Amino acid sequence: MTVLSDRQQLSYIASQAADARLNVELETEGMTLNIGPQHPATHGTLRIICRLDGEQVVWAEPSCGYMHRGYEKLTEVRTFPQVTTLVNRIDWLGSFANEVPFILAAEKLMEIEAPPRAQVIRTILFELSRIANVSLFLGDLGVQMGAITPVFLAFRDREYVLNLIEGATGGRFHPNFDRIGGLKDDLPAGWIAETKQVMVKLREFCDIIEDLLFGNEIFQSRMRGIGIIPADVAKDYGLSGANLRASGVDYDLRRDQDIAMAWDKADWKVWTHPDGDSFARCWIRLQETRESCKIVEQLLDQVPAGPIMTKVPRIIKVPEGEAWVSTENPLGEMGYYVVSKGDLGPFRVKIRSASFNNISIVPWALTGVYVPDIITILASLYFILGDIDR
Amino acid sequence: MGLVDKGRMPASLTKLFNMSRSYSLWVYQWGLACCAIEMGAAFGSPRYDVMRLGVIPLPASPRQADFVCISGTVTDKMAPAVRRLWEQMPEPKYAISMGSCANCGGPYWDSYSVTKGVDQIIPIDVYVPGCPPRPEALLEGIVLLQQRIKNEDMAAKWRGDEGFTSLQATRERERVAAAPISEPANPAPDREPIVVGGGPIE
Amino acid sequence: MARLSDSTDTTAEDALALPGDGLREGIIDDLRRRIGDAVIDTHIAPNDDLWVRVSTESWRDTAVALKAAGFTFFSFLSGLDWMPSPYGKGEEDPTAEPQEPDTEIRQGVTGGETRFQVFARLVDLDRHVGVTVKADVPDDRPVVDSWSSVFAGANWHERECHEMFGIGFNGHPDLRNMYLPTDFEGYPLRKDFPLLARMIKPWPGIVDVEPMPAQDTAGEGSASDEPAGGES
Amino acid sequence: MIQLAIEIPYWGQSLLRVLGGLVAVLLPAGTIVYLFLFKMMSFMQSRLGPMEAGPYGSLQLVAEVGKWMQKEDLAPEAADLRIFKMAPLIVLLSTFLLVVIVPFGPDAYFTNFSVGVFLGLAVASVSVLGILIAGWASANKYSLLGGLRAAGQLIAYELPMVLAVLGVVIQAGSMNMQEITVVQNTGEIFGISWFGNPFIITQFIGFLIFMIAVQAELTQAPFDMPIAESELVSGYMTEYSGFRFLIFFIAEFATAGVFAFIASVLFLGGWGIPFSWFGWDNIDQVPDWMNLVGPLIMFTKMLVLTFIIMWVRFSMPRFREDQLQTFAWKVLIPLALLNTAVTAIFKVAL
Repeated sequence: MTVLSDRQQLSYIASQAADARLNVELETEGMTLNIGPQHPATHGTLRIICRLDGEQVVWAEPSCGYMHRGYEKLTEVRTFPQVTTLVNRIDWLGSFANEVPFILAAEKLMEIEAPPRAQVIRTILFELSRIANVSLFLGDLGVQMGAITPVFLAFRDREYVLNLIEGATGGRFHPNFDRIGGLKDDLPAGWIAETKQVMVKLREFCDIIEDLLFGNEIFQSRMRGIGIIPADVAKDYGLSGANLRASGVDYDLRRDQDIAMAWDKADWKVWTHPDGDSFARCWIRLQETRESCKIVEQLLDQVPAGPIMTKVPRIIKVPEGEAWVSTENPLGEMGYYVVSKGDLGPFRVKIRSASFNNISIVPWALTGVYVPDIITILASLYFILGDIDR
Repeated sequence: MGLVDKGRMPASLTKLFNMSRSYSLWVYQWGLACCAIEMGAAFGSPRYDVMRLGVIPLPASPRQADFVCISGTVTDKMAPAVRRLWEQMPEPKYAISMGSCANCGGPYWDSYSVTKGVDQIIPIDVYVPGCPPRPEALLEGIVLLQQRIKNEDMAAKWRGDEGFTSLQATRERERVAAAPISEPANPAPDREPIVVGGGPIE
Repeated sequence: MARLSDSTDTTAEDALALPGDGLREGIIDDLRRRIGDAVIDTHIAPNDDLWVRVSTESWRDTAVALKAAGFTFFSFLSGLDWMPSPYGKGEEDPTAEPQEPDTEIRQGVTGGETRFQVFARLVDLDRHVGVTVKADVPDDRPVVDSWSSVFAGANWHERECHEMFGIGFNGHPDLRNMYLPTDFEGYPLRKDFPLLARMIKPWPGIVDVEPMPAQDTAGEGSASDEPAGGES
Repeated sequence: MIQLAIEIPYWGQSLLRVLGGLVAVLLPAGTIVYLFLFKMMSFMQSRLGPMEAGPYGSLQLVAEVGKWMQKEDLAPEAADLRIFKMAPLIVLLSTFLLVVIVPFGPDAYFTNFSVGVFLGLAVASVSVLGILIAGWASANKYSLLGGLRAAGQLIAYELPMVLAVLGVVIQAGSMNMQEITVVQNTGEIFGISWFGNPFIITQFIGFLIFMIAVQAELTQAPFDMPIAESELVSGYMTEYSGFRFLIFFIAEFATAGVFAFIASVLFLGGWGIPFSWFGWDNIDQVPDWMNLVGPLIMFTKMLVLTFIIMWVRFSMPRFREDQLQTFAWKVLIPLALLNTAVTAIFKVAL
């Protein structure tokens, strides 16, 4: 893992600025390219308007809103249980992970806590949805770079994880399994043994992707040294998750805050990378998938007996107050600022989604870059449209 | 094609054209929301491989596509883009509306920025209910679309007056037209969309 | 950019030494020293969270001060509308008797005078502590200073807050609409912005609530076991 | 052409040549599209590939052609219509011109130029014009980018191809494709002569450079910047629909087949049966039945080489534009020059 020296990073940033200015003297008339709402590279309906000079991007501006469904307005007219149904469609790949922070915020307001068994199962399902999310990212990375085959590997191994989630919760990837105070019901019999086998398969998948894709020289030459984001710029824009850890910031919400989940029961490692380039971001997500497999395997042996749900009144009225809970979602830090006035439904829910901040750095990151690198940087930042537009 | 317009194509040739159109459906890679992941699972995963049905997800531009699968929420800002992409597709084109967001606005029925159903924008052939529908449901939708294409009356389609009419409907209309006046003429069934699992189509 | 080395005060170092929520007291004292009486009200949830309400004029100085104090991670910035919605709460509790909609504006944790408030959250990644900063937005002229020169990430958040609440940010490079089409009139997240679909037809999922015949009404009220608007 | 009992009038011979040309181009294109694009790609990705149309999807090609004939042929309103419609024909034309020089048997050949290789390489660059015209005429920013990239790439990779072939021509001592075939099958290396001397052994570097250059000429996976699906939607083919797109689609795979023919002639011993040459010394001693066996041998060698091309296409990610150019100018061309020099030295010294 050759470490890009500081000199290289600074020279890259300087070259970015220089390239953009270089073309002014040649006064070549630029072309405005519209990577429109329908584009194979954007995972959905993100539109990027960029002004090109030849193949180089002089100015780029994403235009969002094509998937804006008005979540924060809808949460104000729904009761608490209904909001979880709505909320797990924000980041539609790791969707169990969306419900957990909202439910924890509601539980914090009601000063109740899920029983230990529910906490461990929540953490296991959280990590399973992370594996499902990031494994598709690893496959999709290949398609962005032009290799068609890795995405089929990713979908094949993702199906095992989806079978597990469906076995436990009934829904492939919109489970709606979380309740305020615990879980909907318990794990089916034999689920734990089956999960262990699937984790072995997922580790093999990570090894295959590592030498099929990450070991490929063309892939490395396309990813290394592209889209370098230094640590303080990342913090300024509020990048979170693997994008932040790839710039060398050792910050992971699963370890750095005490929250009613069971991450502290397993020992696992937070990976960081000093380079901050596209390769680092993808490499960290690959290592995090392996860590998630490790967490799930360890937690599976420690699922305590006991009830699955605490005593919660049938009609839930969350007492008045405000609470902020954020967890380390597959895309980054997702948090909910829930304001409640003691009614059936929340008064206001501010949804802090990870991709919104991750994509706000695109105008800074894309200046002075070649057209193919737009796709590389976007692929490595890894966003989901529902997360950006809410 | 002249022959097709005047509707005098021999039945066997129509059957051959319909069969070839139904077995080589090209669809271009375009997903909107969570249903796009289930569509991706249907198009791009070995378990629900859609290429074995003859649907080839290779092209990336609407110009080379035969049918489009609207998978996900169509918001008001996205509606003109959907309409434009529909018009860019060459003529014998079909559309599958996948997921309850595309069918009728789904869980966002009361949102201020979601179009309640994509059929307000483009004509839809098959509706696949579900949020998100399983990849098998999408495969069933595709099989129903293929059945529909096999029984389609190309002449009516090329004349472009009534949208989709099946061969049986045309023969029924011709039989009625040829029959003596005494028989009451029943109008050709207009376009009634198929809902997946909604019973066999003729 | 180089970290602003706050060489002036020494208490920041010993603030770290305080156990538990001493850390948050230390932060508040450090903030009071930097921006003086601009800090109007603070609220500490021990070992959990920290709210600070500052005056509207010193909204931008708070950002500069907190960034100097080590809160370099910009989490989010958004608005709050404290007026209860004139169209009801969407889901009334079927068991409670219907009250008349109260129109009294009651602010949240750290109080406030005006209907609108703008709030943001900053996190110090080294000490693993976050602070939520709030400021009132005057009702007559809803404009606040922009944070985009302090935190580059605030640019998009302020554009979204502008189009959703109508709060202006002076000093912001381009306050165009973030999500809504340019010709969208009205500010959706304001409580008096109606959801038309709900006006026309009530939510199809409302189950008409009548007690189960066998159920003794003495128990927990006459609610059917499936509460109206429960998990659908 | 084949000297049958009856004397074929001149127009008969040219008719046979035209039919032969069509078969030599469209048959490989059809088998490649079905066998490799549909079936092999699917089996590589552990799925089945088209199974509905006919047993095991064998009639998929019939369905494809049948459907593409019914498609509406759109042309963007701002496009330069005449050139827009002409572009795919130019690309297909260059494929037909290329197949003219390939010998399929001692007498089964279209033309027997004494400078066949030279003509082949000259004609190979005509397809660049077709692609550039397609990119420029379809008034679409993505196709413009695709067309320009294609122009830069194809020119950059023609040089290594020519130099790689130079090594073969020096060793064979002639540019006539028939003689190259005969020299490969009659020669021997260090005394072992039972399997002849196919140039893939002595010219292995040349073979590698040629195959890489062919991969780039076909704008395929590691070098598919012009049709980069994930960036330029589908490059210069974005605006094409209906039958015109089918011509582009066929031309793409037909060129792959024809380049595989040329590579098998230059490096794998052409129509000679791999391990048995029955001791013929020159072209006249070869019996007539070889005119029937030759095309079959050529077809199998073409399938082997196309398998390699497609295998690389379906599994490699894509170069970036400038990496592609530096790879051609700074790596392939010096290597090819070195290879030519070494071959010349061996030729003179031995």
